[in-house]
Amino acid sequence: MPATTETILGVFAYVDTTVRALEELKAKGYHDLTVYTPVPVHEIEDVVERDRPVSKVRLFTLLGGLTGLASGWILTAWTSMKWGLIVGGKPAIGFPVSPPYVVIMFELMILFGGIATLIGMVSLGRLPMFRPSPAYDPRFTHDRFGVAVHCTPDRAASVREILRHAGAEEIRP
Amino acid sequence: MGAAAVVLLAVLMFFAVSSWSRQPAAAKASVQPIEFPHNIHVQTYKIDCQYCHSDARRSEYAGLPSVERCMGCHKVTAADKPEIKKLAEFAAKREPIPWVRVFKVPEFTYFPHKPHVRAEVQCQTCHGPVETMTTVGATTGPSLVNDMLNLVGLRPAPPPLTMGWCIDCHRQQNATKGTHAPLDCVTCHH
Amino acid sequence: MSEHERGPQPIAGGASVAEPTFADVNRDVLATLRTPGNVYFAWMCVVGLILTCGILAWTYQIFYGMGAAGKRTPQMWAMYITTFVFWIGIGHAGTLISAVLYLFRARWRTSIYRAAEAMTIFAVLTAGLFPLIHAGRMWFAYFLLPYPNQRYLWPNFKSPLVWDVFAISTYLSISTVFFIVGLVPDIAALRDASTGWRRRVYAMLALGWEGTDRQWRHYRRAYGLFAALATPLVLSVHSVVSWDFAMALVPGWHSTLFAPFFVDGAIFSGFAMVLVLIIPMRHFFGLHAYIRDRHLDAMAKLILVTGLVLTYFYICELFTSWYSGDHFEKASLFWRLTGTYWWALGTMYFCNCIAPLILFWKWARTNTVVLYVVSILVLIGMWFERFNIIVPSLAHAFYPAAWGIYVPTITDSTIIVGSFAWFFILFLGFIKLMPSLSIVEVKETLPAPVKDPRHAGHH
Amino acid sequence: MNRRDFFKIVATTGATAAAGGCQQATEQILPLVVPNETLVPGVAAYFATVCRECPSGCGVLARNRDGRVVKLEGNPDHPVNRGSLCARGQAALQGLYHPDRFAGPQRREGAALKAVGWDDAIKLFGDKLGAVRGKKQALAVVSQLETGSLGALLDRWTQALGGRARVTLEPFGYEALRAANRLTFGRDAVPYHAFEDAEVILSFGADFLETWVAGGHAARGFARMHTFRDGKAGTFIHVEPRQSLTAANADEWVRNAPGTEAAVALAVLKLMLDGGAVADKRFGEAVAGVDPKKVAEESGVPLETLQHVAKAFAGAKPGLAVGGGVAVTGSQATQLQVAVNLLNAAAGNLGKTVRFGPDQAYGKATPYAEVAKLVQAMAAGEIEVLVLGTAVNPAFTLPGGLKAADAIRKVPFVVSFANLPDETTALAHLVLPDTHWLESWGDYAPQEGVVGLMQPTMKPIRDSRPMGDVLLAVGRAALGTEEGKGPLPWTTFEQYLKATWEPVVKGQWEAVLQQGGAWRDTAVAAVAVAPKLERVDATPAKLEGPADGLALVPYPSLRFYDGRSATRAWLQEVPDPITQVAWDAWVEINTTVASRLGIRQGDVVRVTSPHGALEVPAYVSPTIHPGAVAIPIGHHYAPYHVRMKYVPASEPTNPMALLPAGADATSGAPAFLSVKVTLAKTGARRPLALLQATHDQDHREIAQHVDLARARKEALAGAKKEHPNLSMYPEQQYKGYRWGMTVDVDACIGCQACAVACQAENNVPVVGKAEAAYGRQLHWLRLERWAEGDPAHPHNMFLPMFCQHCEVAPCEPVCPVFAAYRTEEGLNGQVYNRCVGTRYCGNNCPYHVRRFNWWNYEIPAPLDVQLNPDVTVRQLGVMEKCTMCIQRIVAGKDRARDDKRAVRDGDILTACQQTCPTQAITFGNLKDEGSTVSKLAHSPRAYHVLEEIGTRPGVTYLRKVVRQEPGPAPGAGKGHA
Repeated sequence: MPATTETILGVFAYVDTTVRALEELKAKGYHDLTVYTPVPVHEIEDVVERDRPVSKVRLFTLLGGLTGLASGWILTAWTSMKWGLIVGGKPAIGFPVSPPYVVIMFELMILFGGIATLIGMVSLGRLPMFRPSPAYDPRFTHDRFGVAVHCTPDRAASVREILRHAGAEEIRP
Repeated sequence: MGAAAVVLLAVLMFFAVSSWSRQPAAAKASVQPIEFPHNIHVQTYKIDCQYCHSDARRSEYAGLPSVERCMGCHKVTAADKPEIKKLAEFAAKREPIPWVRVFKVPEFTYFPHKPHVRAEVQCQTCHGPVETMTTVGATTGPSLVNDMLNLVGLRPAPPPLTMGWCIDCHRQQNATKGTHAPLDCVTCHH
Repeated sequence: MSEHERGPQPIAGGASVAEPTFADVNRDVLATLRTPGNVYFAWMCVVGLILTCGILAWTYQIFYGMGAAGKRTPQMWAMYITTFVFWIGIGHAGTLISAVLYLFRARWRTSIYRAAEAMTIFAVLTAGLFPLIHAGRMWFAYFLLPYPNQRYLWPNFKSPLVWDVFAISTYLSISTVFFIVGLVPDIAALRDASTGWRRRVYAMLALGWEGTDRQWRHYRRAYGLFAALATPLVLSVHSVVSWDFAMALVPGWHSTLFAPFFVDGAIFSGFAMVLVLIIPMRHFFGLHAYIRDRHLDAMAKLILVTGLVLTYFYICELFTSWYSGDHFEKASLFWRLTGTYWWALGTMYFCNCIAPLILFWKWARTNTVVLYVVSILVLIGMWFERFNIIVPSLAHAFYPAAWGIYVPTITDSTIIVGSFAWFFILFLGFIKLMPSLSIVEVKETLPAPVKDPRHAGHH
Repeated sequence: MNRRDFFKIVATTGATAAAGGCQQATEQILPLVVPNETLVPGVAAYFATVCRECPSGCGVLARNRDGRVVKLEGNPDHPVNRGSLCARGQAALQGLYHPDRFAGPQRREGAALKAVGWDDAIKLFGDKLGAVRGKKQALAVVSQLETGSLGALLDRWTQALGGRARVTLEPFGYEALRAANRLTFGRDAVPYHAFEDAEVILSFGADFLETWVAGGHAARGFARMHTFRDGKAGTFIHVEPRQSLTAANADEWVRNAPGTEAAVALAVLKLMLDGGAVADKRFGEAVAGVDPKKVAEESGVPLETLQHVAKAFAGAKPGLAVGGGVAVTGSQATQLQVAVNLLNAAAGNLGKTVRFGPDQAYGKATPYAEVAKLVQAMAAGEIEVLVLGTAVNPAFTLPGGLKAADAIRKVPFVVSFANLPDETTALAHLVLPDTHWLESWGDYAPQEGVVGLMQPTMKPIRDSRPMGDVLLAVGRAALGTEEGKGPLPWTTFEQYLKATWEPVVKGQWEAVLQQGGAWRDTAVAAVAVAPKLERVDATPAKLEGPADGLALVPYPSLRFYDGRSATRAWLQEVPDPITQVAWDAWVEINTTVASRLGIRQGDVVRVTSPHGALEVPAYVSPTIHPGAVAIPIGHHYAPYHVRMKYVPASEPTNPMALLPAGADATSGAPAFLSVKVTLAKTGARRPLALLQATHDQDHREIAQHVDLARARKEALAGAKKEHPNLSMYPEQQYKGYRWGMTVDVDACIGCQACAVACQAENNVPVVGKAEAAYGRQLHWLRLERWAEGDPAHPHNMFLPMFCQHCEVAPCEPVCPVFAAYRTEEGLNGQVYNRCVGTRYCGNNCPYHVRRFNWWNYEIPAPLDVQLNPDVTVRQLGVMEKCTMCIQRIVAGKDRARDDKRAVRDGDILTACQQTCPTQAITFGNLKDEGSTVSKLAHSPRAYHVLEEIGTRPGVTYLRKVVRQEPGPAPGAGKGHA
């Protein structure tokens, strides 16, 4: 990628025009795109997500869950050994685990898993963002779709052409 | 999540504070009716603790010397000193000296001196180096402060007379000396 | 606000209206956040007043002791735990709708799940108060939390009450996360639609959401995972709560039936509460375009089904305790049916088994008045179900010498009424500060503006 | 040592003990001015003295901690009670520390009593005495039964001042008994009844397990004779119209029509003669006119019953017949006692189970006739100065018909030595509070050959002085003599006492003081019936009042005696064992009568006799004879009970108010059974505080029984097989001791002593009527009566229920903070300061023995001084329960360690076990095979309450041994709540 890039934004009112724009851009070898949508739309996703790996969030979840499970086991077992008090005529701790402690382990698994997922989503999604990206337009949370193309200045013209042809309401800059 | 955390923290703090207000307060080193220098009695005159605190070996309380016992020596010894004059007054009026309590375990804790003396525990182990003190001061009893200090890994200043501290000693004694220092809750809490 | 003035105006009375467009969604949802009118503030005042009474009553109880509440030997537990379980039950619908129905791809959930989730969180916050209200020395309630202390003392993880602590705090946290994650894109929309301080606040909460493809990608994956986690959780929480009883020895409590029994009851009462909240909301905010009769119909069906399942459980309960041949169980059962509290049992059977049957008829399922009445009855019935489990069983347990009758006092009644006030004040606050309808998910269910008329000629 | 010091120590320690876990102010420690050898702060010292709560004169040991008495225990050396102590004795402490105690001398000014200095008071008293000295018979002295030095001094004093002969006022004089002994044996005495040696006891209304002849020894004797031991057990037959506690303990309770006891007794004798069991013809003359059939009709006792009773009694070697409880003392009282004497004589029990020689103190009480005379004299205005000793309350305890209160009002100057306000001090002009007996020197001879010595067990907590000292001072002032001269030379009563004891102790003062008195065996005097016997009149007692009325059966309360103990809150809150009613009086009405009159339990009923009326709530009972209603004697409240909101202010409800002045013609005994009353609903309701929901076990076998034959067979077979506990979990291992307890249901007579002892030992607060009625009483130990068979004629079993210290305890695992847990020594620990108050354990305890502190219970000063410093005073919001006196266990182990040995059997006694008159409770180490407790725990009669739940309790009960199986039990779920 050359040192200087500029971002050209096309604002669309309809899905089909957006999809058409994306198809053409990809065909012409423009892959550095950012698509803004008020809601996830299947047609658009199909085009964008094509040849992209699945989100890594699930790894976070898995690890979080396992951590929770382990810490639940350790907490219950370790604290029962502190005094080894007998209640209800049953030993302080059973092997591999006293049945009642399973509940604690389960709850902690869910808790840690959930929190880990949140962290995963936030970090992978580059959130929080403190200043809006240059191409952003408030209408994208409303009812408009946006396609931002990052390209070298010399190819800007052709990008504009593609967007216009696809049926963009507005093209900036 | 954040909301939950905040709520949880707020609730926790509320209990913590309200519970702390229910904790037995510890007596500060306060002004005694008579300025009694332990260091002189112990170091200069080599008087054994149990000579004055003679109940320690046979009772729950260590006990304080009777005015008569004080006067036993002080009829002559340092009889001219102002503090001793105070003592003499009490003796004359046949009134007890209203000493201010310094060491105090909470009401729900039963601490007998006798078995500890029997087990040859040094007074200083719990009361600190009294022999070096002029006025004895202590902070005792479990308190939120101690708990919090512990939370961040700091122990409260010894000897705190807190439960954990008692337990440490009992466990360590049993481990090393093979004694039978009780660890049953109800031994002290009944 | 959007300038788009097209699209039909919502018509009151729930008559069917044309599908709104994306723009309508924004407009109508944002409309719910307009500065409220006097009616709203009047409601706030009433609820606030009741809440104050509740707080005063609790203060009195803390100061003078549990004796202020009507508890006694043998009813060491009574209305507080009853209401605690009730609220936990209410707290089940939200996550169920947003998680389970999400996994089942039940699209009708979208327009109600936001309100339901809010309800869940507030219900759990309300329920969470009761263990404290109930504890004899609530200022020491933090003993139940596992925190390191110089005494080396830890909670007893064998005790169902400690399980509760973990289950409920986990449930609260996960539900809150779920709720907030769902809110982010909507808040972004609010941010872009509002100005001034509101904009600044929303901007902060929106975490700079822009709806880029990358954000959506991880967002949707994460959302699915949350749902996957929340589903077992939602089922576990009420099971754990039911074990407070099932783990005990008391005749009438000691039953393996309790976990599924409680979970079903929870969903039952949860949906009833959702209806109780949704129906007025749709009326006052004119959201008939989004909360359509088919939504009510779907929920009514769920209430009907869970109600029938509950009836089945009631029969099981009676049968097992009779068939067990255990003298204590049988005596307890017989007394619950014939003893002092027979009327409570009757109320429960009517409200939970008979009343919902009307929902077999379609007209009833779409008639808001009928639905509302049935929902209220269900809530009453479910409160009494918990009452019947706790109080009469204890009244007639193992030891005849200690049999006795519990009588409520002003104090505990006031506190319980106050808890409802607390719940409603939270909910009323919410609907004016946050979109009580999910902008994004509603849009998802709408047909996206697919065709561009101008380009029609090209194909 | 110096009084003031002790008082200060008392103050401080008391205060801190009561503070519970709450915020502490900086406190002071007050050392002694002069070291005291007998008292080490923090170590308990025991002082022997004599209990003066009733004329029994049991020996007690007062446990003194830091200068204050915190607990009373029976003196094991004392021949009367041998270590046991009844509920009233245990509650004596509440008299000592009573909040209403007079702070000092009081003088009447107008309506109210105003404080006055001792000197002025004594001067005033002296002047008045001086004024009446000349006049004959103008001075009267009334005291309780004082058989020791104080009595002698009083007589001497009265004589010196020219007063009337002293009157010892004991409301229950048992004069019919004395009169009968005069008639049959020519001996005016109350003999010693050796219950322990009898094979069969036949009682005609003698409530000897409650108050009869105030026999401190009776319960123990009865237990010795009646409790199943190595295959043997005596039989007890009781004849009474009402199911009293004694009747409830009888193997056969014969319900007769009120007033027909004499007839029944004579009929039994007649049948014995007819049966040829008795050869001596003289008895024939005595019962010549008796026709058993007629008696059977009159009394409603079937002839067959009379016959087999006669048979059983004749067969006994030896038997014992006793009769004439207060409740059946009417116009035929003397005939009854004569009949009883004849029965004993005929069965050859004289000298065996009926022993003259060791005569009981009651024989020395002033006859009722004398008392009546004095009252008349007062009414006539002949008495100018009336001196009333402590614990005498004529305005309350004398029959209403006598109008004693009005008579006292006529006396110009009334001096009372009572230290508590009562109905009589309300009429006194001068109150000179006597020291409580726990603060006093003195002595008391409960029977011939036994003299208990009393010593001050602590310094007086109020500005009171010993009656003796005051009388000596006043006497001298009045006589104008000075110390060392004249008839009253002694400075103090203590001096006088020591002087009189010198010849007895011969220098061994300390030893005698420690032993608690001096006793020797008294030879049994031979007695014989007169050669010629009068024919005994068998007509039933004459009852005054409407023909359709119901016979009033007023009976002395087990808890309050004649009313002198009613001011003790402990006794008010511990329920009457039969009715389980706490905090109120009641009128017991038969079910049929009640339904006829439309009276429900708790309805306030107006009971009207020819001599007065009272309003009391109704207690509907299936057991009492339809022709009778019963009201317990002596119920009234102390002012502070009302002040503390324990009870609403209510009218006194003492049935004495309904009785006539008249007496039994032959003996002159006050006629208690002498009126018929009418009942009328007032419309008001005053629900009773019933502490037991139902007496019906609902087939749950909480209290179990086994019939004698089977018990014998099993006893011969030896210890029962222990089937191993099936469990997924390893058995708990006990490194050191394993504490356990056994309770013999066969021995327990339901006297409530254990319940009160527990309350005293463990700082159990009193909650008051409303709270107790609502199931919020805090008793760690409750005594239950379980009834089986025909409700009108049930088999009763008494069962003390307290924490069972389960090995698989339901309360433990549910506690979120380990406040309830299993100790290393097999106890079920409860850590108050850890408790959060979730009350889960309380729900999950199948026995419902866990108590919750619903409020912060205020203990009015100076009652807080009594609090046991070794036991935490629980704060609001915590659970509590029986700890098996853990503080005593700790102390016991400490003592054992001092002499470097393990704890031996009997080293540790729990409070309940220590006080039990029948030794029904045994505590010890279950791991030690030799210990009594483990032997009992393996006895064939052993069982666990609610065993099928699988809690595996550490407390084992022993089945009651019944003579025959009870009939069908009433249906399930009946009669509760």
